[in-house]
Amino acid sequence: MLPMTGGMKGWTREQMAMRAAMDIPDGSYVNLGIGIPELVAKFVPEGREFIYHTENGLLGMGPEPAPGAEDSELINAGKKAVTALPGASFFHHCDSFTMIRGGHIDVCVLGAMQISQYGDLANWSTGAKGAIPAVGGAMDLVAGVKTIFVISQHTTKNGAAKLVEKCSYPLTGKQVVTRIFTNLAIIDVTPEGFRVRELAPGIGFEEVCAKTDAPLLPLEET
Amino acid sequence: MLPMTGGMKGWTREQMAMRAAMDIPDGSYVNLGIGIPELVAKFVPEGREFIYHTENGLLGMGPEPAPGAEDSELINAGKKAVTALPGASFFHHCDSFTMIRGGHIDVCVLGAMQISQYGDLANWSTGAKGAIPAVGGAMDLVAGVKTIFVISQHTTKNGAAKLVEKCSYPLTGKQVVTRIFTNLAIIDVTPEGFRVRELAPGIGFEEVCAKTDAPLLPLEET
Amino acid sequence: MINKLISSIASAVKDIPDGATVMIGGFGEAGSPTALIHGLIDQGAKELTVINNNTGNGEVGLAALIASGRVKKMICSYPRSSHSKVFPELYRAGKIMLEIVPQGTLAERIRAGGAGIPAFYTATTVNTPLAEGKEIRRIEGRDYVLEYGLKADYALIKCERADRLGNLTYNKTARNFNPIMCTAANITIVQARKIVDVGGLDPENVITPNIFVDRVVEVANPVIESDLVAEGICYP
Amino acid sequence: MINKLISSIASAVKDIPDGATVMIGGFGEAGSPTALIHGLIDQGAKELTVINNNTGNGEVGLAALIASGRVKKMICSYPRSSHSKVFPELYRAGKIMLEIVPQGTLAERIRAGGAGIPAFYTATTVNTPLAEGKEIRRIEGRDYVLEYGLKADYALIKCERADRLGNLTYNKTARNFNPIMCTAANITIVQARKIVDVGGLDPENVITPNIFVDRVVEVANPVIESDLVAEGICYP
Repeated sequence: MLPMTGGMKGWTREQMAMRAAMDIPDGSYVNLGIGIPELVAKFVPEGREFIYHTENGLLGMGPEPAPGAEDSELINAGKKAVTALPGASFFHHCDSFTMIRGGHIDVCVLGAMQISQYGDLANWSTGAKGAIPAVGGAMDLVAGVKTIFVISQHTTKNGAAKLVEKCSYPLTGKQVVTRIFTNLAIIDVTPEGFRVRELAPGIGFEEVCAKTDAPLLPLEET
Repeated sequence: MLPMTGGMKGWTREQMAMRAAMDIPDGSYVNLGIGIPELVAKFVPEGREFIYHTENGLLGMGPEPAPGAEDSELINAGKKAVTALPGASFFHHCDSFTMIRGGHIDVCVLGAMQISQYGDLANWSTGAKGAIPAVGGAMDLVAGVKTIFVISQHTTKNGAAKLVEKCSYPLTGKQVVTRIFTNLAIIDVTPEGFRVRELAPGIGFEEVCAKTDAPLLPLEET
Repeated sequence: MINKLISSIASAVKDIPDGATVMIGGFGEAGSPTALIHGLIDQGAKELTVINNNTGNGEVGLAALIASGRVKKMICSYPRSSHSKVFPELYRAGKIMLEIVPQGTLAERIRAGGAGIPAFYTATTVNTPLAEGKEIRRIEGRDYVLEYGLKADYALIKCERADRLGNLTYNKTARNFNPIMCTAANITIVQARKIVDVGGLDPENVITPNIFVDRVVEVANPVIESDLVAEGICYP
Repeated sequence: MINKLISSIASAVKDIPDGATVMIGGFGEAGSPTALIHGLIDQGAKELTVINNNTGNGEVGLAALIASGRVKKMICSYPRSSHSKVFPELYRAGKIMLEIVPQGTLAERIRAGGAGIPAFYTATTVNTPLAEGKEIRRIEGRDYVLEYGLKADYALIKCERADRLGNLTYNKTARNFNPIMCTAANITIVQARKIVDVGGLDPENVITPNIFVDRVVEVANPVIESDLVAEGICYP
């Protein structure tokens, strides 16, 4: 299902996004976080239709406009120019967060700084002194959206684990993450902790374990 | 200022409404209760403009339509056919009560079953056994509107006082009424209690006292 | 392709089970989804809790549903009207329960239910019998009463125009409770006077975005309840 | 005749006093009332508390107001942006206070302020540092945090079209916080791209009914903040 290249090891950003898109049911209302999650929109599987919500007041968000067709008053939550598809609607911030907090969005795909084995998410602040906290809509999204997917590199640029027993950074939400798509594996958050659901090409279970600071359950034989 | 007829005693329903209209400042946002209060709209003083709100979702309500031009989907809170003036807007119930509860309506004119000397209002239920309580928007109006005027006959059909020391009927709101327009007098609710502001033609202070079950302060000499 | 259009009233309401909580839009007859209510009567679900501002007129629409004996409890602000005999009789006979909620609090509770707000404070009803037994809290020198969000299993909605995605617009004061009820029900079922193509509604003027809508049925010439009442019609 | 039109930016903002709490519409530059903000800078009020989702871009608009040293405190959800240097520098220097509020809670607090709801419960921030010191309440098995309504002395708003009564419409995602801020301020001041005759806005499509608006100024060709930032312009 995924395009394979000989000798490839792990997934690219695009492949992580594609793999996440495959796990979103047809007809879902979807909110995509800033960064890699935005790429999900490029990989909607054949025969499925998602409706995209952006928390700054647009349902039915379309792709970025052609160069030169940008409108500074038609943007997404990342403040990038977007388009509105036929059937779209504009609304104010309060109505927008009624959709989020009220449980009307089916799937939200977010980035992460840390995810704990219980599904706790930290993605807004390192908590470091002098850091300027900036939470945006992330806490509302994890509090209100039924299914929270995370797309993230498996480790930080410095090689530190992002999947941990307990988050050291301030939480965005507790027990909120459903599934994690990293460059190495797809991992479910289960009542028993992290469980590998799928390994990226060329990646072994031991390697994922080595790069994860929490117990990891192997693929379930089905 | 009021049209007088020789030998007239007291005010008619229309005159009570007219007198209330005279006390509403130019440019006010006004909500009119069902019954005599609805007549206020017919007596807007020359040179003033009021904007009428009806809690079922219309700002800029106009007079009743010509016979035959009624629209069952354009009604007021009393479920009577009305019109929408140029500059009107339609909105849902929650936005409508944002206007009311949020303190955006300047004046509300209501009917009353009882008003206490402290400005307590009872106008929704006799509290009698078997009575079907029906509150509608009255409690929201008295909780949220800055100035509450009451227009009412001074006594019930049976001659019982409506202006009382303490309401015996269940309250709509406590300390909410600003001014009362009856067929006999205009009476302010002051920190000292009821004070006559103006007597209707042919009506003496003693007569009003006799028909009021609470202390009544006389007209202040000015 | 996402398509929320349903071809018949009967199939739109067929899964409403006994014991369901049903929000019904409208303020009196304005915005009342009378065709859907009649469909619900035909369908037969009973032991319903119904949330509406009123209790219907004559013996059609909501009043007919109540008359059918299938409503266990009404949550409303104003259960009396000049053409409403059905509810008072059942209520006095002890055959239907009533929760009376001020109109603004009813609207706010419905919005809160749809917006993930479980509870809020309001000054409405403070110092009245309707606040009895409720938590009172003093905030910045004024007393407020705690009220809880309201949700429903189903909402029955009337709108003016809809597309197959479920975007809705309304007509004049028939808007009333309909848009907020769309947000507060698990399954929102809409009767639309006209179905338009996707793209046929200006995104600036959509009142209910499609995320809040599950099923749409076209009812091109809806009955006007007061006409039926004037003709003395009883449903069914 | 009710007429809320004001002929100049300067007279529209002239009475904003030192110490005022000012809500400023917009999400980033979209919907930012930049002309009114520049008018406020020219006017000179200081010790302001400003409520906006962000902290402005470059050194124009809200960022310029902050740079002028007249903002004592910011209430916002996201004070960082790729073109925002002004706020971080003042914040790290301890020269400006920050209250960080999640975006949805910020919106709900503003709506609550405008709707006479003094406080409400939300699941957002529960189990995070942003809930520390706040009341937590368990409702139907889930924890919620108590949040309070927000009001302001003034709101500065950008809209697309307005009439002399103060009815407003907006443009696309420039709507954002503007309509709710209109409801939550004592005095709401609007810059409109176009003034239309009374009756020129369809009553079905008015987004902000005139009751929430006090003053309207036409700004036919508003600046686009990102253009100014790209040109390296600093206001004033």
